Amino acid sequence: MMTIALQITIGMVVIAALLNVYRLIKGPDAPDRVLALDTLYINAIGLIILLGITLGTRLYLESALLIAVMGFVGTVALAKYLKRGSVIE
Amino acid sequence: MLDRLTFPQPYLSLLLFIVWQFLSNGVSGASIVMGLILAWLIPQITRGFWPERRAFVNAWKLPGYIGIVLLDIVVASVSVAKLILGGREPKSIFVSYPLELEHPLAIAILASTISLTPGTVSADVSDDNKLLLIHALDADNADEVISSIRERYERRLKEMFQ
Amino acid sequence: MSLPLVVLLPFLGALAAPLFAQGGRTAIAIASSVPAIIGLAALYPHWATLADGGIVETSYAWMPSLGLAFSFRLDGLSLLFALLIMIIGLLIILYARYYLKPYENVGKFYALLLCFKGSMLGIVLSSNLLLMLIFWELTSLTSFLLISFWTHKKDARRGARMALAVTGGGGLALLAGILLIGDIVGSYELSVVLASGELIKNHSLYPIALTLVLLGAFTKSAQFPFHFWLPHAMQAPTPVSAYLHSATMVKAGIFLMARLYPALAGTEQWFYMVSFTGMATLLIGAYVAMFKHDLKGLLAHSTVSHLGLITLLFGMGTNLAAVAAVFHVINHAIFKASLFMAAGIIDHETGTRDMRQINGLWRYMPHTATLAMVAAASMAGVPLLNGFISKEMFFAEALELNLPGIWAYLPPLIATLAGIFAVAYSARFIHDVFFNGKPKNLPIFPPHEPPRYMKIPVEILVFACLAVGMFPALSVGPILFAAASATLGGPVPDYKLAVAHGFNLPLLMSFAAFAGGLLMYSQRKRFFAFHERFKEIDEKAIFEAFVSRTSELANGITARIENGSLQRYAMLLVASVIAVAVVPLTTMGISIGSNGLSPADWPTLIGIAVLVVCALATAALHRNRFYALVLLSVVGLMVSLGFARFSAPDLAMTQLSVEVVTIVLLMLALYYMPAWTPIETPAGRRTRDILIAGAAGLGMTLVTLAMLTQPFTSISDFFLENSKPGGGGTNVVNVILVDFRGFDTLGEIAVLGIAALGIFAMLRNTAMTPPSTDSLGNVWSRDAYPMMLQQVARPMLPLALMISAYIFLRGHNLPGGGFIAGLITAIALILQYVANGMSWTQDRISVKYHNVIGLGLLFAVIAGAGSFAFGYPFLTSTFDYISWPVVGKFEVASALVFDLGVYLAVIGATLLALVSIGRLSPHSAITSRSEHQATVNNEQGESH
Amino acid sequence: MSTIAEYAIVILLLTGGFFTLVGAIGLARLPDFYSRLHGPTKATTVGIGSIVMASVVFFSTRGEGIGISEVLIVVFLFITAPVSANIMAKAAMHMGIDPAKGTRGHPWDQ
Amino acid sequence: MNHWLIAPILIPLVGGILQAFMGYAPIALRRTLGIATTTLTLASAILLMGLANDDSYRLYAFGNWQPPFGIVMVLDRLAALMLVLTSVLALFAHIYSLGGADGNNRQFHGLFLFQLLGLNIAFLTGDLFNLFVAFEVLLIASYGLLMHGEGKNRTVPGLHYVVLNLVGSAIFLISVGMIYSVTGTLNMADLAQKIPQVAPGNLPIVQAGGMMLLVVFGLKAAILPLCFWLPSAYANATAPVAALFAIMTKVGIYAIIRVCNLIFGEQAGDLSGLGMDWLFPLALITLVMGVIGALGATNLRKLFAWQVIISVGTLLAAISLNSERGTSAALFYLVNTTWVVGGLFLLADLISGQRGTASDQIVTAPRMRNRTFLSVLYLVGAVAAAGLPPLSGFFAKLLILDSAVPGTVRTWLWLVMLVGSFFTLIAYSRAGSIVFWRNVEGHLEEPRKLTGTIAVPASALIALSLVIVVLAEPLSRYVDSTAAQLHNPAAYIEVLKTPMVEEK
Amino acid sequence: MELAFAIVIGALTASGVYLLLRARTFPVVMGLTLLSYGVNLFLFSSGRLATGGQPIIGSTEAYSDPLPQALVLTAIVIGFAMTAFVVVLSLRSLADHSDDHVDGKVSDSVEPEKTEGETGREDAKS
Ligand code: NA
Ligand code: NA
Repeated sequence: MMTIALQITIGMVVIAALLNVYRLIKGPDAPDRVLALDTLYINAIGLIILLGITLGTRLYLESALLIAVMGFVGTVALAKYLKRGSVIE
Repeated sequence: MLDRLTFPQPYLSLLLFIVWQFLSNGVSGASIVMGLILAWLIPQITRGFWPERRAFVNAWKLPGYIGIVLLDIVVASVSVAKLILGGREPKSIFVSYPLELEHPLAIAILASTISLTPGTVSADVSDDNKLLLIHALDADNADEVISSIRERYERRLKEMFQ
Repeated sequence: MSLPLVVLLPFLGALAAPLFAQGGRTAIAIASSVPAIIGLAALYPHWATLADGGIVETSYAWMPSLGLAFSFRLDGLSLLFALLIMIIGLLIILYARYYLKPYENVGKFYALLLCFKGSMLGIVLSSNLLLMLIFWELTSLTSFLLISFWTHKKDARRGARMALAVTGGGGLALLAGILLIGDIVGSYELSVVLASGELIKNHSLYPIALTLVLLGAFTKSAQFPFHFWLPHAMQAPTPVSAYLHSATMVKAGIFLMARLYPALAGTEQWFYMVSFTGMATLLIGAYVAMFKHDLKGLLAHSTVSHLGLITLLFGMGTNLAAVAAVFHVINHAIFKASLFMAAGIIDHETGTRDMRQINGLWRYMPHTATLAMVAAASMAGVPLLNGFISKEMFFAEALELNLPGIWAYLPPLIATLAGIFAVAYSARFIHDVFFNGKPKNLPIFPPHEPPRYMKIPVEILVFACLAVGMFPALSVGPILFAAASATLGGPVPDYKLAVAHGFNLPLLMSFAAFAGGLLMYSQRKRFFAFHERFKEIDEKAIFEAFVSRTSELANGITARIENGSLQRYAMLLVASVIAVAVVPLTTMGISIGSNGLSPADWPTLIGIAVLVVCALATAALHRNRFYALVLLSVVGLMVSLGFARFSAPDLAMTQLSVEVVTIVLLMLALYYMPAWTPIETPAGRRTRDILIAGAAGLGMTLVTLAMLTQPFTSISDFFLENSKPGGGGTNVVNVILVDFRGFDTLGEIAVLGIAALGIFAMLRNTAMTPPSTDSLGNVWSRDAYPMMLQQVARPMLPLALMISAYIFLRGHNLPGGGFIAGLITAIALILQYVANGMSWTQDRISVKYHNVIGLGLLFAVIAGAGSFAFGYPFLTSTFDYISWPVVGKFEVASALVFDLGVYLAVIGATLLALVSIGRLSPHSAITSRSEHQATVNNEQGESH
Repeated sequence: MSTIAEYAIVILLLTGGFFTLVGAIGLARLPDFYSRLHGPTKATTVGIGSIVMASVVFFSTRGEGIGISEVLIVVFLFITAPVSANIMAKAAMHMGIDPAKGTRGHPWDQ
Repeated sequence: MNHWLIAPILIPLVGGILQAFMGYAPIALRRTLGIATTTLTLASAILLMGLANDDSYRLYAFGNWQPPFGIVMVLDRLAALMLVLTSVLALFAHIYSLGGADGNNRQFHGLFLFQLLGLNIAFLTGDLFNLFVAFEVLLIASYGLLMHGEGKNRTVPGLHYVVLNLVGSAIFLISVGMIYSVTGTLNMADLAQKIPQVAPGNLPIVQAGGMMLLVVFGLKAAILPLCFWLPSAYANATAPVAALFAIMTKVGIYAIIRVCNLIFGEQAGDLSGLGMDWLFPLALITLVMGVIGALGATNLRKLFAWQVIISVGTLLAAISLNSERGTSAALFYLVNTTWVVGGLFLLADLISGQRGTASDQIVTAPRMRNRTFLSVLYLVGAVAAAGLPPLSGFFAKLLILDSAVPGTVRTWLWLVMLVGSFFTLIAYSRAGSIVFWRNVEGHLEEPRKLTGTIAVPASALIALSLVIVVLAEPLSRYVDSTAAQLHNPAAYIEVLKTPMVEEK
Repeated sequence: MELAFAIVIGALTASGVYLLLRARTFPVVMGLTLLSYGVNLFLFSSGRLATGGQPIIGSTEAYSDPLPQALVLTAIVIGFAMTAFVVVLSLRSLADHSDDHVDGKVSDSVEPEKTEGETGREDAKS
């Protein structure tokens, strides 16, 4: 049962990621793309955790944690560029 | 010189110590020792970034606050999900929320809370920290948004920070 | 011992010459004479051996592997040439003493002259062909420098370069020829080569070898069609013309033919190539000499003609002709050197060499005139003078030449015709200069006799003309015999050295030449008028045009090929890779290895589809830079997910951190750059690029597919087995990085550190003006540091430090490690810069990133060098498990220190790089005060 | 692993997946940027929260001791998500991106 | 294990690290430490050459891990030769930089030493991937050095150089991947052992990988059609950097020699002599291109930069003969050309300092100061570079010509080399006579002072061609033995059996 | 799975190479980044693909090949350093030539054309 639930969940997250990619490509504006990317990072966190459960190992959790940290900084940098131009000044 | 040996930010140190226990997947002799070392060392290293005095006054109210927020998140998520899946056009609104909080950290926490709870996003804080711009996904009017936030979150935060 | 001494002494003299130049012209002339005098004395004891046909040889090893030895050989031939070189050299030194002006660079002149002399002696005394070639090319070089002695004269420079090009180029041909001979014979030693004549001549490579050697000889000896450089070399000071271009260097080619006569001569090919070249040269030189108004021009073309004569004699291939050739070498050297010196005196005293201005000098300088006339008569072949005897021998040999049919008349005819010209130009030299009315517009008037000692060399040479002419057997008999026998390398034919051989056909030819020559001179106006109908060819101009055209052409080609276009260079690189890979890969085809394909799960396939789409979209939509950057981020994210999916947690983390830092970096750059990339590549080129890119992509796909499906064993089992027991860690990747292959990691962090230092250095003093608006034309937001971000960024720092401590400490056993930890710390600090600005953050960071980099590298090195203390190699790690109360058992590993180095280097490098870019922003003009002060102090320190 | 734990995991997983998907659908189909901003910052946090809790339960009930470090991921997301939303909203307002027709109130001038 | 083996690595590494710390230290201190480091590196290189002279292979296993598992340094004659060659060049270039070229960049000495570090690792390493790392170290340092100095003219050539080399690094990695995917190892000796045993089905992958590796080395060596980044980059670098760069192309050459003799050497079965049939014609075309470039050069630096290409063509032509004699001749030529061209780049700088705005352009200009001294240096350098007697270039060229066996290859080799020499001669004589002799009246702006700091290193490097002539025999003996050692890879493979340090 | 993976590498290489051949520094840098992604994945896959075979001792039954992973890690770091350098070099080139053309030339500034199929504000205003 858990395996099926896991498969379904992975499927839902993957479809969510696809929808995000759709938004990313469609835009229409730069902030939409950043938003889509940011969401994609979060989906990736989910996928990594699900992978860990599937494999029965905790070894990938730190990757997920790292995506959270890095995704945030990436989003901030992209968004700050859009409004301020210079990211570090 | 002696202050070099203390915990300059006790709350921070406590937080770090707890975080370390989480990272270590539970409490053990080694994790306590290491957690203490890091909880002391890291604030020492970063003390330049924390020139201000400690901000919290009533920290014990924090868990309760978090509990409420979590609950709201769960409840409101469902309604947002309905909205999204339902196909009804949402009635969006921008609300300028007059802040009563003054401490920047408190404002940040409030703004975060608003963003985390479904249906609202805090889009901006005015330069003078007096107004909060909120985008509500589906709300009837501004006053409704303002009063619910004021009542549910800002009041509690004021208690913590004053 | 004496032979190398003879050769080397002039070079030593050349080194000393500039010192003696301080003492004036006399001092340096005397000093410069010493090498030749010692040389003559050194050769004297060997005479007895040589007169009997003996040989003196000395050899020292130099490069045996190459067959090159420092070996010398003295026989009759080399002795004859050595004597000419040294004796005429001495006369030239004396002559030049008076010829050169006191203000001229006499030190340089004598040094070069001595170098040349040494090189020339080297050619004639070498017993090793390669050694000879070295000296051969040295004479080209030194003659180049001597011709251009008056560097301010354009014609001198051009003449010199032309001479160098022709003779140097010929030297290269000679080099090839010698190498071929060496290849045939198996040695470059003269004794072996000369003894292997038959072997050489019967070898299939003989024609090529001969051609190449003759090319060397002909260019050096100014044979047609390479003769043109010699007249232009007359821009040299006259002592140089007299020495190099009449007596010695141009004879080097002749010497070579004489030297290799036993090895190469006597075949049909030799006959045709050498004799016809000689004939052509003889005639053309003589003809042109007639029409030269320049004294030295006349002499130069006469020299060309006489060199042709000698060549023709060698070409005939008979032993007697060879003897005549050797004899004429001597005679020509004597009379031509004296004529050049006389011409130099006239030039010296009148200020011009134009025979149309110089007339009637008999009245002003009878002594010189007498000398010049005797020498000129010898050149014309007047009896009782040396020129006559060898010319008679030449006529006789011309008659002997057995060409088939009517061609048999050609050689005597040409010989006589050349004789006519020779008489005519000699007559012109005598009559036009010393008689023929009064001088016209001489720059120096009236001319005087030159200084007494300037005439002595001429007198000596003219005396020699007479001596040889009247007493040939007595004067040159022995040396001629010795030289002839050495040339032939065997028995010398019977020949008679006599003033006259009675009335015979050769004498008749001489008379015809005299009559014809005088007649021609008397009718010179008509001939001049005839000649002037032809446009004179200026070889110098042609050569210059050739060089400059070549240069321009080369420049044009270069500019077309090396056009400074990165797009082209990159295309070539990619195309090269495709080209070299295509052959092996097409033989392979699309092959799926024996392992076959493993099943795919659809979430992974969707992820892969996203990756592929975003990668292609990045390329397709790259013109909108921000958009492309976002797409690139997706690609990076998917790649790191891919690493996680395929069992590489460390890679997933590393890729992710690096990708984000890269994106931040690109954002920083994009600020200053246009937001859009214009379309400027033509559609055709874009199609080409797409094809190339597609081919590269297809190739990589095929290779990957083939690779992934092949069974495989690797050395990695060792790592898996030894990671824990040997390296003390369960994360094998980390143990490889810090232990098994720790040296790679050391290099890697060095790269990172160097990159950052380089970036820092590169951006110093760089000023950039960022755009004031974004791509939509909006003025940038004033809000540099959003409050929310500030509030959250600060607690992120200790939190991130905590996480990086965690990632760092577990790295040895679980995914993580110094690198990832370093990037987390760096990212947390970058966030501070983003949220709070440059100066705010910089004020709170008391360390310099340079030092952090240095410290990181130092930690790594120290961790590595620690093992020296225990006698182990660099980077040998050690670890132990320690049990403490409360804490329990934990591991202490030296690799952790190494990893700490990695951690620090990563932080330092990443931040130094990003901060260096951030500093470009005008908003951050004020950096922290301490930094600023340090810069100021240091710049003050440096300016002292 | 106990059945209760397994049920808990299944429920948590499906909840997480569901909300993640809902967030993405919101991002895909809500009419303007400001509305789309709600999707990820809300549903996703719940989605990931649930998935993480599933992971916690899963690893803590395997008899290898508890595994709670992934809770930090959620904490981290909760701290950062509002800031991301805030700064993206600021960027959008700076770029003058208009809200959908029918939105009351108006964005601030940046 | 003899720790001296890694002295040429550790010395510049530690020196470079110290320089990183000393970015803000007084320049005198930085200079002193910098030169001391280079001198020590040279000393250690000479020491190693002494060791290598006994024809044995010496192994240094980092971390005490038995090869092929750990990274090893292997000292043989070739490695020692390259180390000495590099250190000598580096020392003179480094001294020259004290004449002021090291100013305006606090990191100059650090970058210089790191460049040495990368070079020395590349020459010593016995591991394919570590060679990649070494390349990256030396490249990143060279990028920094290339951009060093004032003015804007070096940015674009620098960018081209960097981008192309980044692509080159990517190709290197692909090659490593391909080779590893079949052989499962990275150690060169182990590769030499495993390549002959590769299954036929896998051969194309290794073959394509090997060929791509050669493309990378060809890019570093600047072989046609991958050489066009070089002239502008070298011509625009500051003098000591350009001089040091004389060794950079030789790293590519070194790698080709090493890999082709060891991994794809005589024992390599189907892959023996990989790429050699491509190499020869390309080498000759490179030579021709170099000569054309030299003929068309409008300034001395460009002329010397094209001379680098000529050298590359010549060297690779000799190497592609794939014979012991060819290799030996190539090595002899390598020594000569590296030093002389390095010296010529320094000389170009000296000359341009005396000619005001005319700089090193091949144009008429006011008569320069110190003309005699500089023209003699030019003469010597040109003669040595163009391969005229009596200087070392001639011997080198002679060895190469002599090493070819009769046949079509030899005919082409001789033809191209000799005709090339002829046009090179024209190029040098034209440039020299214009620069030194074609003067106009008039005054020159303040000429640069010709101090010993800059004059001595330039003269010394050029004068080394004379030293080579005198020491031709020992040098040729050394390179002969080196070539013999290279063509006997079986002995190299034995290093795999070197015992590690026992546990105490 | 192998085919899909191979296609990924092919797509990354093709996109990277195409961008590498562009005339502006920024796309070239992006191309290099894409190329290095492809190369890293390729080098990684030289140890073959495995699921759940992370080379952490004790974590699984069959470990995937750790060596390529370590090599790729080194390659990623080096690639990062190089990318940083080339980005800064592009900036320097832009500063020196006031143009971001890879050959430093000041080009006749071409107005960006509108890409088909892309609509919206960015295009409307640019
Ligand atoms: Na006259
Ligand atoms: Na977020």
